This record gives sequence, structure tokens and C-alpha cells, in this order.
Amino acid sequence: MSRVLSWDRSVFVLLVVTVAVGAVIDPDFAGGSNLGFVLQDIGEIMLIALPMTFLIMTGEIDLSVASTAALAGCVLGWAWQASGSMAVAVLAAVGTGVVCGAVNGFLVTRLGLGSLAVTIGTLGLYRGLCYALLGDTTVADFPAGWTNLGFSSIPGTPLPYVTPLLVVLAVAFGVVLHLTRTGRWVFAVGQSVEAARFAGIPVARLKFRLFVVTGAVAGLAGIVYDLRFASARPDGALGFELAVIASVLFGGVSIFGGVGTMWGVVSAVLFLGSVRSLLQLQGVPGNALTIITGGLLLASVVIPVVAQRWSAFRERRSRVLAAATP
Amino acid sequence: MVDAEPLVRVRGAAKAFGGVQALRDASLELFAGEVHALLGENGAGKSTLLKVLAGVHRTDSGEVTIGGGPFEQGSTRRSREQGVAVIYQEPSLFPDLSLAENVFIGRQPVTGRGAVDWARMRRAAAVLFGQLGVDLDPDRPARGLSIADQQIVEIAKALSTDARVIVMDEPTAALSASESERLLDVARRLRDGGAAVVFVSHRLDEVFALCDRLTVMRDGATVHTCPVAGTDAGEVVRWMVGRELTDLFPKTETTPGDVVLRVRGLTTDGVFDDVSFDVRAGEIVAFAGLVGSGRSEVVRAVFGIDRYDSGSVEVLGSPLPPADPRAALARGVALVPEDRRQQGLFMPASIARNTAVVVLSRLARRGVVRERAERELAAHWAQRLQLRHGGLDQPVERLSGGNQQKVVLAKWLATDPRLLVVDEPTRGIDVGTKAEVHRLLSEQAGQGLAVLMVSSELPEVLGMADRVLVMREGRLMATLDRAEATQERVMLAATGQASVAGEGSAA
Amino acid sequence: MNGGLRRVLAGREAPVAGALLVVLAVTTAVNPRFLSDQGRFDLLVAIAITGLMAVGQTFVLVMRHVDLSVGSVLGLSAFMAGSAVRGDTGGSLLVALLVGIVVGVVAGLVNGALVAFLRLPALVVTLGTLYVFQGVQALLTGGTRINADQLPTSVVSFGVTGFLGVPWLMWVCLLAAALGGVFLRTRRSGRDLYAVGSNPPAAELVGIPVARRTLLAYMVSGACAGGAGVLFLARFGGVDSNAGIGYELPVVAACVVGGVNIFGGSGTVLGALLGAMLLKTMGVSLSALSVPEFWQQAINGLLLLVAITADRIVLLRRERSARVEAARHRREQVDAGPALPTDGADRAGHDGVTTTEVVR
Amino acid sequence: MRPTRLRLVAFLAVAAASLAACGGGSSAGAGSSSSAAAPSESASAPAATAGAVKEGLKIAILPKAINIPYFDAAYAGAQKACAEIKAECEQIGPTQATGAAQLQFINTVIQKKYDALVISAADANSVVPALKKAQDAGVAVVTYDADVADTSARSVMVKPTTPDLIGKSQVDWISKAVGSGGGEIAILSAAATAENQNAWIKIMKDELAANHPELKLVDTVYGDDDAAKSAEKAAALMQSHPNLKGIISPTTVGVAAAAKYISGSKYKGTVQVTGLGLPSEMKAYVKDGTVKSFGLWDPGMLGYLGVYAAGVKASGGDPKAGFKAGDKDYTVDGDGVAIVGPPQEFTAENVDQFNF
Repeated sequence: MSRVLSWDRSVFVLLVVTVAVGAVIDPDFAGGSNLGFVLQDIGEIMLIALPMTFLIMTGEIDLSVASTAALAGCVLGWAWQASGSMAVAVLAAVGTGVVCGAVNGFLVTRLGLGSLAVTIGTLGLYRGLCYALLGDTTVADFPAGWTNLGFSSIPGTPLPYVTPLLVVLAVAFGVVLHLTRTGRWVFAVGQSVEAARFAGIPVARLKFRLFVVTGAVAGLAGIVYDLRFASARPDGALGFELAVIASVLFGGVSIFGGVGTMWGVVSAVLFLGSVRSLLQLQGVPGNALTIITGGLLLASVVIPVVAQRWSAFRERRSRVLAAATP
Repeated sequence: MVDAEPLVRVRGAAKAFGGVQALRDASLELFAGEVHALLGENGAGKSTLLKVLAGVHRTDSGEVTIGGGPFEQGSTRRSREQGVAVIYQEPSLFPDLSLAENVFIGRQPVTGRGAVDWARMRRAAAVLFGQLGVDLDPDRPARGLSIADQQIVEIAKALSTDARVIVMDEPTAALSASESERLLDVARRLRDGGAAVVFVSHRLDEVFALCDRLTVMRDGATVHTCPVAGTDAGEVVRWMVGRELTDLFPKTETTPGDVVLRVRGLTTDGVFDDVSFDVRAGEIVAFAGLVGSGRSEVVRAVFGIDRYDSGSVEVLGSPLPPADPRAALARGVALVPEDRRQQGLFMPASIARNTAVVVLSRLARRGVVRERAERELAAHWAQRLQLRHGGLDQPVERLSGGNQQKVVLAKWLATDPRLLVVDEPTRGIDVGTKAEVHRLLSEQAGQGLAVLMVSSELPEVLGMADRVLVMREGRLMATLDRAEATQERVMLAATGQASVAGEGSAA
Repeated sequence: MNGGLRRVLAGREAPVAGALLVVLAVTTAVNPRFLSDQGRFDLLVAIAITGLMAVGQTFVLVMRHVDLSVGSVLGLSAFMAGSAVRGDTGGSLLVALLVGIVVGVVAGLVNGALVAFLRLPALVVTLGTLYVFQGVQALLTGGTRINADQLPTSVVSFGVTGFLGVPWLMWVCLLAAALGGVFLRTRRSGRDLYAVGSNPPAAELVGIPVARRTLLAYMVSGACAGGAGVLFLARFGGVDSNAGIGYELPVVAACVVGGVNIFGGSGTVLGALLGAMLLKTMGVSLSALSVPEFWQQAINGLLLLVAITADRIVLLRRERSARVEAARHRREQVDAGPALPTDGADRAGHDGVTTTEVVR
Repeated sequence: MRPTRLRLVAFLAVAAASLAACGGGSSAGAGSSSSAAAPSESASAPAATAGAVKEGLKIAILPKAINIPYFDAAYAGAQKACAEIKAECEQIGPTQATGAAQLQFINTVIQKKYDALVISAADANSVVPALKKAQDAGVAVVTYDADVADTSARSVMVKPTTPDLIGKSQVDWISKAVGSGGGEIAILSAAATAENQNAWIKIMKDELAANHPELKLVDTVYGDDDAAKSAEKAAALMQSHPNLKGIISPTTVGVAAAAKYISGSKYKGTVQVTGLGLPSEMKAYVKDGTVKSFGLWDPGMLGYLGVYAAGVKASGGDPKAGFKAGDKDYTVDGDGVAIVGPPQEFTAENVDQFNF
């Protein structure tokens, strides 16, 4: 893969092509209401993908994000019923996310445990706490003013209320990753933890904070999820963790850390959302959609490798040819 | 030297990696029953040639024969089957497997039904260890084994294959004196048993003590082969570097100023013990000693990379908190680490990014790192250190070793330190760049910088240092002033032959 | 055998087995029916499927890889095996097993080829094939499902009967564990898997055919997941398109609890099986102890965290004491060491270059 | 990449597919024939039916999830109705039964400008906003099998039978099976959050307290509609309650798993199983004597009536006033619910007559 056609660029191109092709073959696809729907539909995934990009860039991973979001969602419902104040409930939910992230961060950075194993454990723990908190009940009496935020559009536009949140956070995370010292540190830690420590980068503290931020944003996503579905339930956001990770990896972030761009990830989330919507509108059955998701994820790792081997092969061949020519 | 026909013959071997010609015209003849030294500077092509014999690489052209017939290249397994065993500089054992299994991996003795015969394997390993004169438990896992013992396991592995050709790539680099001696004995025994032993070492004394013949390589080609008996060290060095070595160490005379670094009683159990010393402004203090004597560990602890168990570190009169590199940085301490690729650089990142990574906050305005300031900084240092590069956006992984080292130095000098700690500042870089680095360090010290240098190269230590601290087995054995530091004294202290050489014990 | 005994006691299996015994003892003390004939039988049935998959997963984990697609493979194989014997009446159990295992092996080949030959990260590859296999299964299944009355009695009764008080399903699991354990312990190629996981570059250097071994490990993992599909079919007397969804992380968790290092190099089939037993037993015993339903999942998650934390602490302690011990040993050796001849140093002087170590 | 499809690997495959179990109500009539059977009370309603149904309507049938025999049977009934009113109908749906997954398809219905949507809500709350949006876009929304929490999000609900009947029938069945001696019984439900299950369980408790003092409900456990988990929960019940005499599982996955477990254990014959199950899945256990009887309704009728109700609404009528399906009239109560009839009880004698 040459630098000109790096994977993140390719994903962006794919996104543009998909939208263009979609608009031609299906007028409903490019309509405002469908656009709004797609944005709403990817909301939580996009939110969590932003900090997850940071984490994976540093070579860590957090599988507990969906459980964190669900727990925050449950706390939102529980706190709303207990306090009668949505402001209190929202604070409690985000706070829950922060605590969940801090627990992950503590176990990984202080005890030196592998983040994969730790977050498999907290994935079960946090989800279990959801059930412990709400049991078999569903909280569905959020004030209408709030739930409207979850699923209606900004007046005069087809865009859901979550749009500005997504844009602001995506830009903010992008700026931090690509323009600030913290962002440089993230790249550095992903490229070589050891060199980062020698360069005085507070690796453990940085990672701890990333876990906390991931938890906080997952908590936020839990609130968005609750409002979108007008209910808080212990099985909310089930399975989102793999959706998020697949998006981040598809966006060109290396699972080994140190490589990736925020706009690649954002493009990937939008692309996968668009493809899915387009196929759905074309009546492609759900079964095929599952295969396509897996196929795209595989393609995101297979294609760069095959392309690299192909170009290496061509280079070798041209060298051999050049050597053979007198 | 016994047979007329060499056991292994390499003629005109060439090998390129990408655009780099690692071997151009390498030749080597090995006879059964000799220890053959292979010498040359880093990058001369020794490792590549060895890896051809090991089956890791395949030559592009040239001829390799073994026992008179063609040598089948390109498979480590085939190499072994053809009687070649290689002991690498960095032993690569399997930490989770037992020592016995490490010796026999892939060739474990099996019972009639094809099951691994653990008891037999254990006994066989014990016999091998016995032959090598070490007391190692064949059942213990390799994890946590000292480098010397790992080396022994590697040799046991070679012995167990009944190898005809045994290649040792810098086997003694990390060994203590007695361990080295034990190893040389082993090599002699192998030779007496009729094997051809290839011995790569930078310690010429060992070469002269052990080897029968030597081959010198330079720039991918063999430049000289002769019996050891008829030559001496100076001649060998000239063959290696291709010119006379003069004025390598442009030492600037300075008057030491205030104490910048004061270390007292620094101890980490099992690593180093009760280390105390001072470094003054304008002074270059060198840590000498064998690899593994704890020098690097001490400077890592001083800088805060590792935690220490007891002792104190003061910078400019006030204590430095332990295990906090940022605090050390803030107080003007910089550490150029030992392992450039792993610890010094972010290989995929650009020259500019690498240069600026420690001083980002200085380059940021309202939190946003200004790319222009970053590039200006990098350009400044690139020019100052005469960095040869293809643009500041070039990833450092594409630079040569010497230029990479310059980037590391630039990165740390950019912090404008009061104390510069350099760990093996010239390891693996070419002679020309080496001199540049030495000149730079001298110059910086001349301007009042305190320099603490760890080096395994005695000439560098003797040529550069105002004071020499000698470590052995985690203990500070001697402190020698520039005037009293001689090669003999340093080596004696480092190898424990005359423990404290009398003068200037540790502070 | 002294060494063998020592190894067992020092190994990672002993604490897991100990914990298992404690759980069994406590639960039985509180609820004596927990280990009644039927209780034991039910417990073993519940363990068999996860246990079998954990056996296969061990092969992959010791090589420093992972196979997340096992749940999807289970579903696919259960359906294919079920279809193959649907409507038959005779003893087609073997046919079902054969079909299931072949499906698993093929799936393992796909995973293994991508990981071994293209050198792709296992986590990403098997996450991708998780979706692909699941989608393939759903496409093949369509809206159908296979019910108990369509299956030959040999298959259905296989799921509920046993031998010597141990369910047949558990015998399958034990057989696989025994074969896998013997292979990993006594075959050269089995030992290669540990070598690769312990130090991949070194494995290449000593000439281990890494790609072939990787392929083998994934085929074993696939075969176990495929076999587990047939067990699933027998146990539930049917299969629908949701079979196996969500099984992968519990399987990995079982291995981790059983002392299989997620970073490769160590761990045994026995440990993985014990891990699966411990987790399942714990789950069942929480019910038997009448722990409130809604707290059980949280407790299970917590236990996993405790297991890996304890493991880590033990490892750190061991490394530290090994380091101190090694240093002491080295120092003794040096202090007692023979004198080094210094003639090398004398000989080296020439042209102002006094050196013992020139040019590192 | 959406939530739904990625949910695959959730740590403990919780509630993913709250498969069939749920209930809408259709008459007990076999197959999907509308004229046969249909002993429903509603059939007696006066012909206050809305105006004629337009031809050529485009109707979407959205089950909780596809690949489920129960819903395929319902779809067969829907297709029959569509043929009768000359509508074009199509079943769409996710592979995982969640409200989140259904959203996608509701959006498709809106974008593709279907005239009507007949949906079984996988989650009573989470699809409400989307359904309201669909109504705003002019789509006629009818629920079948499982309703939504906010009744203004649909015009009518075609319910298989009343929760009351479902609850009481199951208590009757277990009472018959256990015998007059009575004893301890337990409930094996689906997900803890499944509203319909919880409603039925409440009715069962009331019914037990009121009319069956000989039966003592000792535990309620949740198998999350996962076969393995349900079987393990059934086994665990036997451990914690040695004197258990019966299990009620008001969910098709749970009842099949419990029956399978009991049939292979020593409890066969001493512990009774009943609940809501599919004849095709339960056939084997009824015949081997593990299960004396169980019940369900004809899913085909759900789809059949759902399409008719949707057709009326999409043609500008109001099915809330009652509607005509085939040649029968159905009443609709104040909550907009059309009831089809009591559940059908299946026994060894009649189970072979049903093909879903």
C-alpha cells in the first residue's frame, strides 16, 4: 500500500463511492430522512469508537464498553426514578462510566494485567451489575422532552439531535489525536512503549486516563442509547463492543497500535452504516448482511497484506528483469 | 588446519536486502579441528554470512560447500541436518520450556511409539550440562536464566546435534570473566573433538587466546585471512577499519564545576548493590565494566525508568523522586538509552516527530503542537549534528544506525539538559560517526554539561572520561581518575582479578 | 516420577483443581443434592461442550493466537451434522460426528490459512470469520430448524445417556482432552506449539515449520468446535440459527482461568478443562446455593478478574525471587571463579590503540 | 456496522433471541385457514367493519427475528391474507430479536414507502419512537404477537389470546399433569426483561394463589431463550428444589429445553413440564411421555388477521371499530386489541395434526 492510497484514505473513498452509487441506484437512500436515520443509527458506535481508537492506538483494548454503556444506561433509569431529576441521572450515568473505566484502567496499568483478559472479565461484571440493579424491570418513563432528543430531528433539518454531539466529539478527538501533545504521546506509546517511557511519557497515567475517557464516553453512549429507545434495560447495547472494535480496525487502526487516523475511523463507521442501510433498502436479507460485515473486516486486514506482497513481488520481478537485461 | 580440504568453503558470496548490499564478496574457509575467528566492524557483513550458514538467509550469488559437496541453503532445519549449529549473541531460548527441552526442541528423544521420552531427554541434558561443567536443573524453565547460562544451554544444543561446524556469534559479550573462561574451554574442547568452530568476538584478547586462524571482513567482503600466530591486535584493527585510528577522542579539557548528580547507596535487590557516586558540571564520568555488570540498570534507576529498593538520588542538591522520568526531565536530566531501536526511537515515526517528542509542550501553542516549530527544531539539530537524511518527514527506520543515533542525541540535547546520561553512545555505528559523537559530547561537557557515560568500549572510556567508575556484578569496584585509569586497571577491576585496585574507592 | 509430582504441584492446574474442590465441597455441604447421581450427571453434561471447545482453544492460545470463531463453527457444524442425519433412523451418530468434525476442520483451515500464510492478527481474522461463518450458517439454515423428532434416536439418546455414570458427551470431551493432552505433552509437533508461542522468532530459527503448526492448531480448534456442535445437537435434540452465539468469550475465559497463558507458551489441556469445569460448576453452584439470579453474572465476572489478578501476583513474586536467586548464584560463581589470564590485554597494545574490546 | 449484528459475541449470550414465545393471539384453528375453527369470542361481534380494503397495497411483515419457525408460520398466514386482498407482502427482519435490530427495518419500511407494517415488537419500548415516525410518514402500523408499550404507536394489536387465558391455561395444564396431590412447581422464563412473560407470570401467581392451594410456586428462573442456559437452569431447579413436581415454561425455547432435559434424566415421570411450545419441537417429548400437554395458538392466524387489520387502516378505514377478515368479523376492544381465542392445548393425540 503506497502512502497515497493508505487504508484510511481507501475507506474514505469507499464511503464517497458508496454514497454516490447509493444515490444513483436508490433515490430513497440519499434522502434526508434516511441520512438522518443512518446518523442516528450509528450514534453510539461512533461515540465509543472515538476513545476506542485512542486505546487501540496505544496497544490496549476495552471489550467492556458495551457493558459499561448498558450499566450507565441502567443507572440513568434508576437514578431518574430515585431522584426525579434528569440532570442528576445524567451525571450519575456519566459518573458510572468514569468509574467503570477507572476500574479497567487500574487493573491494567497498576496491576499490569492484560487489557484483553481484564475487559473480558469486566464485560461480564458490569453487565451482571445491570441485572443486579434493574433485575427484570425496564425503566420507560423518561420525560418526553428528553426522549424526544433521542429520536426526533433538529427542527428544520433531517438531522437527529445526536449529530452535533457526534460532530463536536469527533472533531475534538481528532484534534487531540493529531494535533496535540497527548495525541503525539498516543502514537508514541503505540509505536514503542519502552521508547515512550524513556522519553518521559507517563505511559501508565496516559493509559489510565484513556480508559477513564473511554468509560465516560461509553457512559454518554449509554444515555444516548436509552433516550433513543426511550427505555433503560439491563440488556441494552448488547454486543456493541465488537461492532466498535470492528469499526476501528476497519478504519485502518492497527491492532498492534501506533498506526491510525481519526478520520479513517469516522469514515469507517459512516461507511459501514451506509453500506448496511443501502443493502437493507435493497432488500438484502439480514443473513447476507452478517457475512458482509465479517467479509469487510477480513478485507481490511487481508487487502493491505496482499497488496504489499503483490508490490514486493512486482518490484522483485522488475529487478530480476532489469538484471537480466544487458 | 589438519585437512587439506576445508570442511566449509564460502566463495564470493553476495547478498542484498532491498537496496543494501550486505555481502559483496565474502569468502571463508573452515577446517575441521580449528577455532576460526571472524572479525569485522558492525555492519561488515559477519552476521549476514553467519545467517547464511545458519540457513536463515540465502546468498544471491557465490558458492557455499560443506564437506566437499554443495551446501543446501535457506532452511534452518536443513542447516542443522548438515551439521551446522549457530549460537547467537542474544540467545533465543523458549522461556516457558524446560532447559532439557530447549536443548532438544524439534529433536526430542522418542520412545518406540513416538512419544517424547522425557526421562531420557532429562538425562541426556544433564550429561551435556555436566560436560560443560555447569550445574543446571534440566527441569527448570528457561525463564529467568542468566545470559551466561542461556548461552550454555545454546552450546549444549549445538553439542547435542553432533555439529561439525559450530558458529558462536559474540558468545562472551555478556559473560563474566569466569563464565567467559569456561566458555573458551568449551570451545577448545569442541575443536579437539574435531569440530570447526567459528568464533566472533570483539574482545581481541580472547581471539588471541583461543583462535587458530582469523578472517577479517569489511564492507561485506573478506579482506584478510591468516593464522593468528603471525599477527597482532593493531594489525587486525587496521584491517577491520581500513585505516589508521588517530585522534578518535577529541577530549576538551574542562574544570569540573558543582556537583550536578549525587547518588548514594543505590540498591535494587539482585541487580545492583550500594552504588554511590557524583557527577559534576563539565565532567564526563564513564561507567566501565562488562555487559551485565549492572551499569545500565544503575542509570535506568537514576533516570527513573526502574524503581530502586533503597538509596537516594539528588540533582543539583535536591532529591529526585524515584521512578519518575518526567521529574528527572523537568530537572534537566536526559538519558540516551542503550537500545536505540527499542528504547531510543519510534521507528515508524518521522525524524521531526522523534526529535520533538520530549519537548512537545515547548512547541505547543494553546495545546496545539505547531508543526512548523517542530520542523524548525528538527532542522536545527539535523544541521548541528550533520544528519544525513532524505527529508525530515522520513521515518527513522530508514536511516542508517549512525544517523539514527544522531536523532536520539538530538532528541535529548533538544531538552537542553544539565546532566546527559548516555548509555553505549556509539554502539554499532561507523567509525566516522563515532568520532562526531565523541566530539559532540566533549564539546557539550566543555560548555558545562555534566555527562555520565556507560560504555563497553575501553578506548572510548579511557579517551573520553574524566573519571572512570568500574562495576562488577552490581557493585562499584573502583573509581579511577583520568590519570590513573589504564586499560589494565579497568579490566582488573571489571573482571574481579584484583578487586579494588587500591586507589580511589567508591565515594 | 518425583519430577512429575513436583511439576504437578508447581503447575498452574493445582490451584484450579483446588478451587474446584472447594466449590464442590462448599456447595455439597450446603445442598447435598448438588452431587447426587443426577446432579453430577447434569453438571458433567453442562461442562462437556465448553470443555471440548476449551481443549481446542488451548492449542491456539499456546501458540499466542486466539480463535473467536468457535461459537459460529459450533452452530454451523451442528446444523450441517443435523441435516446430514435428518430422517435417518439407524446408528448414524458416527456420520453426524464425522460431518461435524469435517465442517470444523474446514473452518479451522480457513482461519489457519489466513493467520499462518498471510500472517494476519488472529484476533481480527477470527472476529471476521465469526461473522462470516455465522452468516453462512444462517443462510443455509434459513427459517428451518432441526427438531428432536427428525433426528435418529442414536443421536438424541447420546445426549442423555452415559456410561459408568458419566454422560457420553463428557466421554467425548474427556477423550478429546486425553488425545489433545497426550499430543501436546508427548509429540514433537505438539511441543512445537509451545515453542512457537513461547518465542516465535526463535521457533523460526530452530527450524520449526511455524505455518504448518499454526494451521494444525486452528484445525484442532475447529475440529473441537465442530465436535462440540454435534454434542450440542445431541444435548438439545435440535438446533436453530442461534446455536453457539456468544460462546467464544466464555471458552477463552475458561482457558485463562485454567492457567493457559493468553500470551502463549504455557498452559495445558488439563488446565483448560479444569477451568471450564470451575466456571461451569461455579455457575451451577450459584443456583444451587440459591444466590439471587440477578447477581450471578456479576459474581462470575468478578471471579474471572480475581483469577487473573491472583495469577499475575503469583507470577510477579516468582520472577522477583528468581531474579534475586540468580544474582546470588552468579555472584557466588564469580567470587569462586578461576583467575582470568591477562595475557590478552598485554598483547593488544599497538599504535596507541590499547583495547580488549574494539568496536562493538 | 450496527449494534445488532455485532452483538454476536456478548459475554453470556443473554436474551438475544427472545424467540417465539411471545404471544399474539390467533384462533386455535389448525393451519391458517380462516374459516375453520376460529371459535373466538370476537367472531360473534356485529359487522361494524370498516370500509373495503384497497387492492395492490404494499405490506411489510416484521417479526421479532427471521429464521424462526413460529414467525414463518405466521408469515404463511399473512401471505394467505395478502392473496385474498390482492396485496403485495414481504417479510423482512433481523437475525437477532431485539428492538434495536428492528429499527433498521422500520426505517426501510418508511424509506420504501410501504403502505402498512405488521410488526411483532421484540421490545415493547424501544421501537415506539420509530413506529410513531412511520405513522407520521403515512404507514399503517399494526402489531401482532407482541405489542408495544405505547398503544398510540399502532392502530390495532392482534393478540393471540389474552394474558389472562395464557396464564390460567398454563396453571390448568400443570395442575392436571401434577395431579390432585399437588406440590412444588417452578417457572422457567425467557429473559428477565421480557414484558409478556412477566405479565403472564404475574397472572399465574394470582391464579395459583386463588385457585390452586395444592401447588406452591417456589422459584422463577430465566433461561434467556438460550437452549443451553435454559437446560442448565432446569437442572439447577432440580438441585435447589428436590421436591419439585412441575415446571412451567411460557417460552418455546425454554419448554423444549426443559422437556429435553427431563426426558433424559431420572426425573422423567416424576416432574411434569408444560408451557408454550411449538408442536414440531415438542412432538418427541409428548410422545415419550415427558410432557402430558402443552399449548400455543396458531401463529398463522396472527399474520392473517394482522394483514387484514393493516389493510383496512391503509385503505383509510379504522380497524379499531372492528374489521372483517376473510368471512368473519372481529371486534376490537378499547385498547385497540383484537383477540383471537384461547390457546390450543396439544397432547399426544392431536400433536401430529399441527405443522408449525
